[in-house]
Amino acid sequence: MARILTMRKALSEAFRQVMEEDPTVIMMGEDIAGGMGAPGEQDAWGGDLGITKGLIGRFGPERVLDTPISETAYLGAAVGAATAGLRPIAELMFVDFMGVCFDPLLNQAAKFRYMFGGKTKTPLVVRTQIGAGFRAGAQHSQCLYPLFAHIPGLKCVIPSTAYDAKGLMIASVRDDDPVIFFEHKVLYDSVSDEVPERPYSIPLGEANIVAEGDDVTVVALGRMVHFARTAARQLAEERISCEIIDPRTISPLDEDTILESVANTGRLVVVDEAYPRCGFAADIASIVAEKAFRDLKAPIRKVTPPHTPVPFAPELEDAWLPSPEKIAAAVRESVKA
Amino acid sequence: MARILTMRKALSEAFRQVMEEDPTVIMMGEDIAGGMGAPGEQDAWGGDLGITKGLIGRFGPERVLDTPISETAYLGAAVGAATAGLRPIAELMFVDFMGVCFDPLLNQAAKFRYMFGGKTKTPLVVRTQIGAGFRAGAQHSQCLYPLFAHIPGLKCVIPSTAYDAKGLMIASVRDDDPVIFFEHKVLYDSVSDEVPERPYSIPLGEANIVAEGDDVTVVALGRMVHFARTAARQLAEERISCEIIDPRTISPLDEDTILESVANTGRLVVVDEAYPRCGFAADIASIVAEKAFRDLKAPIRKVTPPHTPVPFAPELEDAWLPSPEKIAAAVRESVKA
Amino acid sequence: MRNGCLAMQLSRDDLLKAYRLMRTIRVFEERVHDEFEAGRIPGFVHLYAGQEASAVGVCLNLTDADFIGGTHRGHGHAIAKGCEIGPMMLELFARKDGLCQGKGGSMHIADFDKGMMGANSIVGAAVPLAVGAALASKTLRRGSVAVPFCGDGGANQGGVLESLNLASVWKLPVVFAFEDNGYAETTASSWSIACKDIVNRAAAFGMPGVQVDGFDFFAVHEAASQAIVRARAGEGPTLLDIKTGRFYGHHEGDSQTYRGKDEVQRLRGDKDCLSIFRKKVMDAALLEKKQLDAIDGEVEGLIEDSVKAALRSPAPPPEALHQNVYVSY
Amino acid sequence: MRNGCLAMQLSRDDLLKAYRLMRTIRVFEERVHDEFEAGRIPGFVHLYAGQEASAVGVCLNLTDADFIGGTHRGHGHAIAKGCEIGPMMLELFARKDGLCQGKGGSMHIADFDKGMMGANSIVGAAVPLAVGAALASKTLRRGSVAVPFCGDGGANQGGVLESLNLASVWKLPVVFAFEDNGYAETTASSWSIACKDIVNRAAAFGMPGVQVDGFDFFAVHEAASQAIVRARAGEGPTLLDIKTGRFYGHHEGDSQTYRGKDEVQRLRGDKDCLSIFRKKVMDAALLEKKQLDAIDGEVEGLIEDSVKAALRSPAPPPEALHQNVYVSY
Ligand SMILES: Cc1ncc(C[n+]2csc(CCOP(=O)(O)OP(=O)(O)O)c2C)c(N)n1
Ligand SMILES: Cc1ncc(C[n+]2csc(CCOP(=O)(O)OP(=O)(O)O)c2C)c(N)n1
Ligand SMILES: [Mg+2]
Ligand SMILES: [Mg+2]
Repeated sequence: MARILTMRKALSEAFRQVMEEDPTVIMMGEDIAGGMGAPGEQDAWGGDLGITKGLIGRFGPERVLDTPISETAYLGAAVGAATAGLRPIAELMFVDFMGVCFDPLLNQAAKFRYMFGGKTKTPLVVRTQIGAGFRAGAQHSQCLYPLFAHIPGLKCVIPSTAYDAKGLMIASVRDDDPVIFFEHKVLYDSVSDEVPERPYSIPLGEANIVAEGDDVTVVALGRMVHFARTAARQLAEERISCEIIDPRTISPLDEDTILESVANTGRLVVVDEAYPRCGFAADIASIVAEKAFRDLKAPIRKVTPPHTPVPFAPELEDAWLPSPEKIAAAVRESVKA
Repeated sequence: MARILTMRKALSEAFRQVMEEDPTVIMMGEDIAGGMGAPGEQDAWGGDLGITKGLIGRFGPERVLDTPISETAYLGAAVGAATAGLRPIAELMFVDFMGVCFDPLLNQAAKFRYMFGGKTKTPLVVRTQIGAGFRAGAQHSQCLYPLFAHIPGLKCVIPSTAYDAKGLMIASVRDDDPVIFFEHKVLYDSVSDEVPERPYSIPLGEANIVAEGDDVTVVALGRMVHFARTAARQLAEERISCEIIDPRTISPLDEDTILESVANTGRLVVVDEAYPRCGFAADIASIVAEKAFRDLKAPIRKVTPPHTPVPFAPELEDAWLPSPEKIAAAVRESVKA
Repeated sequence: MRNGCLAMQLSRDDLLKAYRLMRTIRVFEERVHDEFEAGRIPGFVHLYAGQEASAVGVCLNLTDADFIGGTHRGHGHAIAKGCEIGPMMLELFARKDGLCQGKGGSMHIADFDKGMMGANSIVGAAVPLAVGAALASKTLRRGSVAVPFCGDGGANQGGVLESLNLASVWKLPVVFAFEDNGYAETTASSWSIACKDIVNRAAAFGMPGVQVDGFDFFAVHEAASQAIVRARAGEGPTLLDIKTGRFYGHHEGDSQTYRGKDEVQRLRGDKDCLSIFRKKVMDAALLEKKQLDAIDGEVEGLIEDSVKAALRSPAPPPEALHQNVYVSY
Repeated sequence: MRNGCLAMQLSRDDLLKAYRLMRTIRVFEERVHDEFEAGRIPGFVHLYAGQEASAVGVCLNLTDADFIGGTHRGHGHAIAKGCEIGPMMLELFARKDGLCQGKGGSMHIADFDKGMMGANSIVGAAVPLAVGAALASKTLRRGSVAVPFCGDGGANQGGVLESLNLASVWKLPVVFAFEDNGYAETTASSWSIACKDIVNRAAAFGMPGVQVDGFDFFAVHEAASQAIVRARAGEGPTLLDIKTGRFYGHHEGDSQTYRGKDEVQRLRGDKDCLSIFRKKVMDAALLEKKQLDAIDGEVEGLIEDSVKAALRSPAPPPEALHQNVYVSY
């Protein structure tokens, strides 16, 4: 019988399983348990959205470490610990906080292996919340993964389903490179699908063909995959068939799957929630414009937010986001062109 | 008679002139004068490459402020001061150090105007050294401007000539938005051209057509403009005519000039020294693939470093960088395709 | 810990003003709590109730020309610094005429005309910003000061610690107001601050430090007053360690199981800065009960009106999406 | 300031080892200075000469299982921690067989097998890394310690200050070795450190602080030894404030006009850790002049050979450009 889990549950299960299978896996982050030094309940929160709840009870405070609000120190420590025999999973509560702690990733973890001539590995996972939709304003709603994907040496993972979240998390923890794992805050509870109980891993660098189709290739990540599926259902009624590709990891990137699809459809729409300039949509578009130019029958379309911060007001935030309607419109234009 | 200055001299002159014309302009950074609290000479360095030498003598220590090694504190202070009546020019010695101090730019300066509903302006210039070529290794050789261009609210300037450096710096200081001004370390002394003595400004968002041509549009920034010119001279002998466009500012971006050129040439080669993924070359390529697709006669070509950190060894660093030869090869491929 | 010697140089008008501001914060927060529960306020909301004596005790020493930097728990700071209630409530409700046109929200309320540099949802981020405002004041010889507020959690943030040093090195007119309310989210400050108290960090950055009872308006006011006088005189920064407590959870929705049994109840009973203030001023016969009660009534009305206005007001228009990201273009 | 009580528990072998390491660093740095001037070493180079007693005084207490984090001025730390001279010199010359295959250079020398986590050209960045190594040691019950080195300039970096607090909160086996050589580039530490001395920051982060004469190997060794014993015993971190001075400029090419007249000359005369060491051990009749002289000769030969090898060695092959950016692909 199908075992349907939310992305939240799938991730919690992945954490438990990787910590069970490997005693060198530890976790750290602000309030990932909660209640340190406080008079009341310990493990009071399990992370600000409860994703890591229960882990400290099972694995103890030596493997599940709450931290002061000192992201540079503890992310730097996670990087150092990774070179010294541990496999830390460090939580950066929101990706927006990268501004206070980018160096351990930008200049340390990302570069060690290369700069030290292969002398060390840095098996680290940094997991962090991304995305708009919670009316959380300009400083708590960004995606920002293009900033990490720009840096050679960092791997970037963005799951769109519960199944992928679990398998990619397990793969990330087992990987010997630093991996940044981006969890869309809206998806934790809004997405659920079939998730096997056993630990399994999904290779980093393998795209998922979410839906097969012949007319247009639609590349989308994270929450946008779901918007693309909604758009595709509408378009199917108009007899436009979309092939939806979810790269799942943007670094490494499965170019081949995208290029093969475009070879078949001749049309590309890239949907992304990150800012447009020097972003993921631009990245995919440029790869196709270089490597599959002769296959293209129409201009590439990008569906992204405008190049502005994320506004607070719900009406504006919704207008800021890509939507199934905007995706459908872009696909129609592509087909007509 | 032509007044030929190096980029170094042109920038120094710009600093002097903006500080003379506006008493609210101040400067800050590590050792931008030098010798604070030391027994010997004051203004001992004038910045680690001597670019700001002499300013403290002229404008005094209240307007030319050395700082401790506390980039978050002083860049944050520069942002705060900009909202409180000053026009700070803050130096981040190398752009690579953004890892320790991104927040004041990412989440503060960039977002204030929008997030506060237009309530404040943030007239700030952050100037910083970029680029490879000095055998300075992985942590002192990056470009990283795509990370800033990705963030709505930041303007990004990358001059390639002494003339542009002066005019763009003056425009940046007079601008009411936060501007990140990227100075290529190799260009300070290797580039010199005609620079008027009077203060003049070059509008942010206007590309420069460095060379007119009909066969291929070559878009390049900073040091790469010079490589592109070298390539173009070689190609001219092969009767291939390149139109070289230097956007000068990548945010705002002068799309029109690029699109018009591609409309004429039908071919695009983008040259960039930043990492390729989610980078500037991808950005330009994607814009053209979306907006000038029907004009294109050949696949877009990108000439960038490989997606690796910058290696130390001179032989490897040189191989890592784009070169006139690689540019010429890409142009030839484009013309043949 | 410094306790407040009653009254000092405060006039009756000042006392009334202080009480009105504290009461306004309290009623504002309680109402926001209800409106949030009712689903009418979107986003993340962190309430300041319980800490009123801190913001008001500090800000009563300031003018519009002085600056403060706020935190994610910023309503109290904004109100104490003089931001108008109507536009603030509109902002929380995400309305077009909100203080930030509905584009900021609870965590991003700012009013530069009042010297309020913004609530800030990046912990510690406002601290260097305020240091910059103090720099502007010094450079332009304005004689104004800047007060960054920062929580006990924020006191462990690198940029905050750097800022303490920088303000000392540059000898700026800054008063660092640390509000130790016992917790950063669920984490006790006694655990996260490796030294005994935040005040013990002052010496590490070459400035005097003063610890005060943050439930006592007079204690805060006096300590802040001295620090601000010192700053205005060009003698450099001071660190205040204000011991306080919050009446609500970290954010709205927090179950607060990490707190001690009866902890909040005891706070509300024994440590209510409004009751303490009332008792002090009435015992000393500085103000009368009916004056205080009258203020309570007026404040209730003010808040009620602000919510009514918010419920009637339009959302921002679609074109606002593209406005004000750059000064031009 | 703590002065070293001579000898303590050190054996003659230890003393010889200490002297050999210090002399090796000195000769290495002087030779690198010459080779750089001759244009044979590319990139940015920061010399450690003058500070040898610091790195060696600390590292003589450590084994390969212990970790250190270095700075941009990292040759001394690397040599003291046991990195081989040959591959180090090859690395500075950007050769294929360099310690980092020629891809790191002076500012990025690392050897994890020796517990050297890397020189680091981001000021302060190695400090949290070393805290992480200490965490690994604690979690895996290895009984090893970690020592981040950091300059006086780095002592004002936010991530460093955060790390002090974090190591205390987590009670990790860390010894923070601050090397106050008087300057960060051209900036005097007396100006940039707003408190009197770095040691005054220890209390702010709940740990003991000890100031030592960094020109005296014995002073450093003793203070480090006690701190390391404490760390190994699980009693938490210690801060060392090591007062020292550099014989060369900030980097090669620095004109050093910010330094006092004769400052370097006086340092070289009165504060040469090698002379001080020689005098102490000879006065106490622990070692003889000829033993020390013999080491000097051997070290000269070692360095000479390493340069010769570097001059003969090949550059990295072109394919190295693409290798080792990720573990696979
Ligand atoms: C840089 C950063 N790290 C973490 C957070 C998440 N966060 C928001 S508030 C908070 C606790 C802050 O505690 P404190 O400074 O004591 O302020 P209080 O909430 O008690 O007023 C945390 C961890 C954040 N917003 N920014
Ligand atoms: C984050 C960062 N900021 C600035 C620099 C530039 N820089 C390199 S070394 C240095 C001075 C460091 O001084 P100190 O920590 O005292 O070490 P010392 O050079 O005296 O050994 C500076 C400012 C840097 N490399 N990294
Ligand atoms: Mg708190
Ligand atoms: Mg120093």
